Amino acid sequence: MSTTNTELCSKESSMMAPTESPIVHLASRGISPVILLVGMYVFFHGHYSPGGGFQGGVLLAAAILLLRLSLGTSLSQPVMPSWITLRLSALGALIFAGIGLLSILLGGNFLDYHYLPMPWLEPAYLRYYGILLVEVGVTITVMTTLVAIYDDLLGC
Amino acid sequence: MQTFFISIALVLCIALLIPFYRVYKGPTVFDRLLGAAAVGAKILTLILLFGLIYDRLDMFIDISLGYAILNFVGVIAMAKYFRSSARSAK
Amino acid sequence: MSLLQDALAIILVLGGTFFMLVGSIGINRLPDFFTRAHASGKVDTLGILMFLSGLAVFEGFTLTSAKLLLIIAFVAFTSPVAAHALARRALIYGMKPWYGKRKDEG
Amino acid sequence: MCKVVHATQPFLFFNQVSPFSTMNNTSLWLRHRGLILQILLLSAIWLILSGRTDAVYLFWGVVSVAFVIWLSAKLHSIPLSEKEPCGTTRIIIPRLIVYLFWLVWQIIKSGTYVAYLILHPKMPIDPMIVRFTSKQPNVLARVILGNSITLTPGTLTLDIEDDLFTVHALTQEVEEELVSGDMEARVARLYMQDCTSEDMCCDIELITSGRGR
Repeated sequence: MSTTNTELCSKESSMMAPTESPIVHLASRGISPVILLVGMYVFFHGHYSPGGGFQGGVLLAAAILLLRLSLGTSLSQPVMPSWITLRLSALGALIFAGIGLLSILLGGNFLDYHYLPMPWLEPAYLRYYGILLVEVGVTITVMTTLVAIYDDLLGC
Repeated sequence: MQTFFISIALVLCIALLIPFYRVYKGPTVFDRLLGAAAVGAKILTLILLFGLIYDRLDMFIDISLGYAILNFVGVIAMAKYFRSSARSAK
Repeated sequence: MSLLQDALAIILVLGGTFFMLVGSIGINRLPDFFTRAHASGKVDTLGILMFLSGLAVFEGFTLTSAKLLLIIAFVAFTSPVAAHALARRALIYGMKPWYGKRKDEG
Repeated sequence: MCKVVHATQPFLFFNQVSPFSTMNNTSLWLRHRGLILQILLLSAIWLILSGRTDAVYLFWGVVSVAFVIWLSAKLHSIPLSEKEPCGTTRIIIPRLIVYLFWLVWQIIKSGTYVAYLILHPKMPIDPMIVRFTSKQPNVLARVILGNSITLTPGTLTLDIEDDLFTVHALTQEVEEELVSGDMEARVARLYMQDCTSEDMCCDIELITSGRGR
């Protein structure tokens, strides 16, 4: 997969500088774990501060896009390969829709968390974990779709 | 203290409007980008100041942290993909 | 104690605002792109750092000021990188620096 | 900033019983110093960001740090540059802390200096481009030097190609201070034991007119 990616990234190599600067390269390597952690924080603290699934997903995607921008698409493949992005976004949408449809099957409305099959939890916690699962799906979808759009624009 | 912060916010708004002249006038693309980056850096402080005025600094800090991150990634992306018309400039 | 804290915070915030204003003036006043990059990369950075540390001093020893220190570290690390990325791009695409009036005539 | 350090120390075999138990600890510390520092730094950032000490949020913190470590561990297989593989980038930490304090002082000095230049009615600037070769031990030292040049008064790193630095300087005094090699020796001392500031900076070339390039 990596060979086809390096062959196909024609648009990027035509627009890029001949050699990328080591300052941007190393700085993005050092900064991107911090951005990933901030994204995870925004995702997990959606109840108490501005944030949630979409914003966390955008920050996670920003970290990966920073690596894509500074290392180039072919070098940053190990972090998130191009072939996995669309499949992961489909998986995220499946998680979101699956939870909604599961609560319909168990007798409630769409995304009615009280009907989820987790009887060992109290209703308040059931709601919390139901929202958390839905947010996981939203986050995965947003993150991988943004990376997939970037890859697609470059023609990789 | 409140009036002090509001007056500081007014001064910052003036400091934020000055680079817009460079964004409008700038002879090359990079001058415009530089003006835009300077505006972004000042908006970061203005967000925190508004948090202090509204007494919700703990909430506004998260917003400004995300803003700083997206500002940095945006500048790197613009620096990678914009071409300049430097030959025509002075 | 509180008076000293407030005074320090006011001095830092005023200094930060002054440097940001000077950075804005410099972006308009300096003659070419590379010198303007100096104004945006150094004076603005110093202004933001002073401003944020002033806010941290004003907050006192709390979690919010720790978060402000995190933003300070982030800005101090990323702003030279951003200035370098823009300036390198401009140099690669063949922008000619301004060398002063005297040398152009001679 | 934070990277896994590939140790160059001789490997201690575990089936040999070491007479000094502390020695085994030091070797573990040396071998995984980068990873341990990264985990500690990320945990501290999480605690600062979150500020909650409930069991649930601490658990989410562990999950997040583990996820970030797992994702950024894949970065270490990417080479640092084309010519050098992931080499030894063992920095001396106490010197790094002293260097950071010196850098804060330099930021303050550079901001006031450029602000003075801007506000001066005649604007006494005399811009030039300096190209010089600096013998730094590895890529990370070059990057630290480039960032420090950007933060010190009146200089801006334009490009780094291997050992060749291209720097934009605002005035003549700033250029002389840069070329004296003081800062290069400071950065190199983060890695090496001793070096003098004279032999750090060579092949200096000044471009002060439009016909140079």
